[in-house]
Amino acid sequence: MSSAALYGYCGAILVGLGLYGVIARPEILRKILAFNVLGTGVFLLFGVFARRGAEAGLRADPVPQALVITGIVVAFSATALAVALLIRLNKDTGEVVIASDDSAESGKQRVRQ
Amino acid sequence: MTLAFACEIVLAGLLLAIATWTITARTAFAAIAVFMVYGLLLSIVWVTLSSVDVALTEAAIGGGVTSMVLLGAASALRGSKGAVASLSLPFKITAGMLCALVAAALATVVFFLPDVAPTLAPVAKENLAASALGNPVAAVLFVFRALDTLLEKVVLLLALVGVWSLSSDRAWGGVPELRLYKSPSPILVFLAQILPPIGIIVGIYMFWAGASQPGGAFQGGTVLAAMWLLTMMARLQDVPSTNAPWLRLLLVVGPMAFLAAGLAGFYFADSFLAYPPSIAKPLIIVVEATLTVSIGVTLALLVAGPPEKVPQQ
Amino acid sequence: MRLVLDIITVVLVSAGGFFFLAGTIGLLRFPDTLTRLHALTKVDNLGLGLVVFGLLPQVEGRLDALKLITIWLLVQMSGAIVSQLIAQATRRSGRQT
Amino acid sequence: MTIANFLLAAAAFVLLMVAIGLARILYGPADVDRILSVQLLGSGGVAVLLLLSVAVKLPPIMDVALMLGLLATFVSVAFLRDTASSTSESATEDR
Amino acid sequence: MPHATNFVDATTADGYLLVLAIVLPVIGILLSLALGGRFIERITLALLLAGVCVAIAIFAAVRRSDQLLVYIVGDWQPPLGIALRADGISAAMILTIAVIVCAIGLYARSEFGQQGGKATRASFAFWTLLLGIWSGLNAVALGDDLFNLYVALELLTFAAVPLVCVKGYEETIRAALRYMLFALIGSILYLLGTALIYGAYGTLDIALLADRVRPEPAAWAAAALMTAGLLAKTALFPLHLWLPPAHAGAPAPGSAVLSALVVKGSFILIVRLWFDAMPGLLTFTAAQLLATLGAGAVLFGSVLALRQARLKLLVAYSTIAQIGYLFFIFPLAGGDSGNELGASIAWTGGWLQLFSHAFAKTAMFMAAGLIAEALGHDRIAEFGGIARTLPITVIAFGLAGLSLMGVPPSGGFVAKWMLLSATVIEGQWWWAAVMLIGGLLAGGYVFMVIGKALGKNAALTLRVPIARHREILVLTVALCAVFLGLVPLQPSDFLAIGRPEMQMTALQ
Repeated sequence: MSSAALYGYCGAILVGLGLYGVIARPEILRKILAFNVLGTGVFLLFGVFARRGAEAGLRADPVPQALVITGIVVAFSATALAVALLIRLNKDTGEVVIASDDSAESGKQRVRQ
Repeated sequence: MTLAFACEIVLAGLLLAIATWTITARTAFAAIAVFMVYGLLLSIVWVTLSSVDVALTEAAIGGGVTSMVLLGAASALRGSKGAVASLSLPFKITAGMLCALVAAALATVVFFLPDVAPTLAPVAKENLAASALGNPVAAVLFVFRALDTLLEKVVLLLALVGVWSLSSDRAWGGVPELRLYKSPSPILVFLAQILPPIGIIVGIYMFWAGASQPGGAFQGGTVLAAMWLLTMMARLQDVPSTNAPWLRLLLVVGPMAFLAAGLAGFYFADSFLAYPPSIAKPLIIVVEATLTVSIGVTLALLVAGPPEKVPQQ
Repeated sequence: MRLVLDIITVVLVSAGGFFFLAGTIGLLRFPDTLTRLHALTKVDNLGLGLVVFGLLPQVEGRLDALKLITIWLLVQMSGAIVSQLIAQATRRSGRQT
Repeated sequence: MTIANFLLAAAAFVLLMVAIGLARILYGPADVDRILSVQLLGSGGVAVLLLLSVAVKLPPIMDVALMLGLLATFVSVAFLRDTASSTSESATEDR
Repeated sequence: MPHATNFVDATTADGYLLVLAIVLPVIGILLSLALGGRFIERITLALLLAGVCVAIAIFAAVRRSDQLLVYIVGDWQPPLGIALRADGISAAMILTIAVIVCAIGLYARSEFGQQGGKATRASFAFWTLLLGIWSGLNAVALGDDLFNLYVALELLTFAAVPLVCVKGYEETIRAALRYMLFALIGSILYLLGTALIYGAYGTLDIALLADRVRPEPAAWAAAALMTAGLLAKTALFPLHLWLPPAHAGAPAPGSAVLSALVVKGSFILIVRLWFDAMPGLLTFTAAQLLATLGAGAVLFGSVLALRQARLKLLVAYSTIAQIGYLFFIFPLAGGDSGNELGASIAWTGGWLQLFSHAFAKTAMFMAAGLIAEALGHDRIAEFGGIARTLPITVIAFGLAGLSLMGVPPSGGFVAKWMLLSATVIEGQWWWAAVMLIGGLLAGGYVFMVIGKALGKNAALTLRVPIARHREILVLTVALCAVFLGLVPLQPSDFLAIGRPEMQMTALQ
């Protein structure tokens, strides 16, 4: 097994783990955290492809590396926005999970003035 | 089996164990602490994958400011007794099986990857000279795929607009509620005095070196953001009001310079986001310098959160 | 000359590794936060320091050597300060275990 | 054994030590204990990276070590702000 | 294969227009932040005017040249660089986006207007986010690089989510957060697929991929992951849970843009993926599976819409149903349908459904907004008498409803008729049954609202008067949906630009 393959399997498992956390952890903060783990799994796969593509005197294919850098920044922005929403929700309602049946609840929504 | 590979097996095992821990940890604080360690570890992994640029970004953003944002959430949520209904076991088992399936499918893909990996490395190398940069990753980010990078700056700013939109009407334009040390001990103040100058040098070095070796605007900007946040936490500097004109100018100066350079390309280089060869390098450096500042300010403000304190008129 | 430098490296890096080992044993064996902190500080100071000085003979550029020392100083200093902060936080919150 | 291989072995050893140490610290029980793990990886990780950098003759890896050291300090300070709740409060309360 | 024969790999004459379409709103966003939101309403409206001109120019250029419009950004050829391409559907989409966003901008002036250019939190957020959505949609419609499209998709998401809760009510925060979580999983799955494709084929350019993709594990996994992620963002049944609270909770102009355009951004990507990037992979089973989910959405969404007591929720559920129709395009226009006439009819029908629904849904949410503003609530049971007090609004709602039902004269009628014809031609009658039932159910919920509105209620008083010009604006948008019904009942050559095998001339 090559080191690229090793990290490839590692990335696959990280994606599985992260996905599980996003689906099966009820607390939103933990979902966001798991989303970050999921993201790193995806990035790691990009890294594996970059490594496999080492050629022409470059130690790794630069294109996937650049994509990962962009991806990391986007993932951070997503985390910041989700966290801000969560903090606001918690401030307003004290919730740390999304109430499971809120399509009914939103019927109670006040109509704008 | 080589020594390096043994090293990588230890690293991969450690990474998986820590990731599992992040997901399963009981309290949010424990999970975030583990996540910080995860981020630091991951940057070592990126080094072993020969992606030093990514390693720098991961250490700065993944392990650094992301953890800071999550910490803010954990402390804001601390003590809220929101009902956490644990999900039913059959649901968890189904979810687990689904995720195992996804992981298995990905592992299969990895297993069946072609022996000769497709790559753009030769093309990138070939065009590197024409890009005026020495660092191939920076060349992809700021030259070959500059449109991605430009749009990503807009994504970053829109995220900030989104975060700010969550303030109350009263506090609009006010000061963000960044959590600070109430009475910073002298030793912390000392740290906050001595570290930022070093950090600023490192940040400038990162962006400057980024043209020819690993580094760049993202990594440099993040260091600047971290140092700024540090001085604010230690109360050496006030958290700025979000309606301060200088602040808003710093936010957009980088993307504006980038966009202006891109549009100028229409006339001077026959294409949007193409740089005239004679001044390509200085132009990119100027754009990157402004971007470093803008990224730093944006990241710090994203960490600081929506305005909370009513502005004084 | 090369051989002498290499031997210096091996000795110093090995010593550094030993301190990391000692630090880890300390972390595993010590009962409470403050003593664990103490163990960690040892690692910071001696382990990393020895590794850095062990690496110096191997670095080619003078600039890289300077960078190596700078990194060590930085980690050393901020490590010491953060350790202080941890100790303060531990004492204040009284959550020593 | 070449010196490069020796340095790689040393990197693996330090990594292993850090890994074992992490296990102890991450168990807590207090949150402060967990910040020790960031510290440990801050210094141990820097050592590993420096060893790697010299072993594979790739000086830019030192920059990663620098970044790691800097950011580890930063997140430690942020974490300590949030662990000992008596020492911190929001900016809006007393300014 | 779509791109293979008609594919030009160099910047075409009017290619710069594609860059302008993406960059114009970005200028607005930067100005908005620089000025702290001051004058952003005027800036946005000015940019929208320019944007409509650019969109018309793109439409005209594509029509005139009968060719793809291509722009190679920075002159770096794919696969290393990024290309923007506009085929017939992109051009039509760009124009639809510009017109609808423009209408929404005009409509939103009364709610988010700035007296003397003064910025408030809500006005700053609304106009900036609207610009973000516009830019994201244009980038999605024109992008031809899978990762560039990922960034575009995120641009869209980051603008759309805060728009849901721009009013700051706690229910809308919850809705926005749920939307965010779905969207996050959706985009990361899409990115994962992108990674696999790069790993297997070494390019992300859709036109290049069309020739390289082979049926093998990497392509299957990538297609499955990307589709799953995009379905979550499109809110296709059963991943629709986030949509009703988000679309019903947003302020009316926000609801309109979200329902009419934003969910379609990710739908376009699904089409690009299966028809353009990996055309060989759209097997009979895959196409039937997608359409089955679509059928589920049509039935489920319509039935739930019928059961809603509030107008905005009703309209939101109807969006779920109408999105379902779009997925009939996969079995009818793609794969091995074996019938080129049927395929090209279904292709035109599917896209007409998308455009006519966009106009109809904009009109509906605008009308719902006016009614809610006038009455102070949107409980359908208490609508008695509004047909008399707000006749134009109710007529606009009814006209838009025609399109949803698929009754002439309306774009929805032409779209659904063509889809129905395709089912007959291709012998896939089972989808026809779903479409007919869906039409009947849509008739049910539209008439439920109109019926109540026509009821008598002498005591009805409006809380606030509604300006006549706003009612006329809504009517105009609804009429756009009607006018789409005037297109000839045959496959459109314009929508097939870039896909020669779908052009009528090729069939004759």
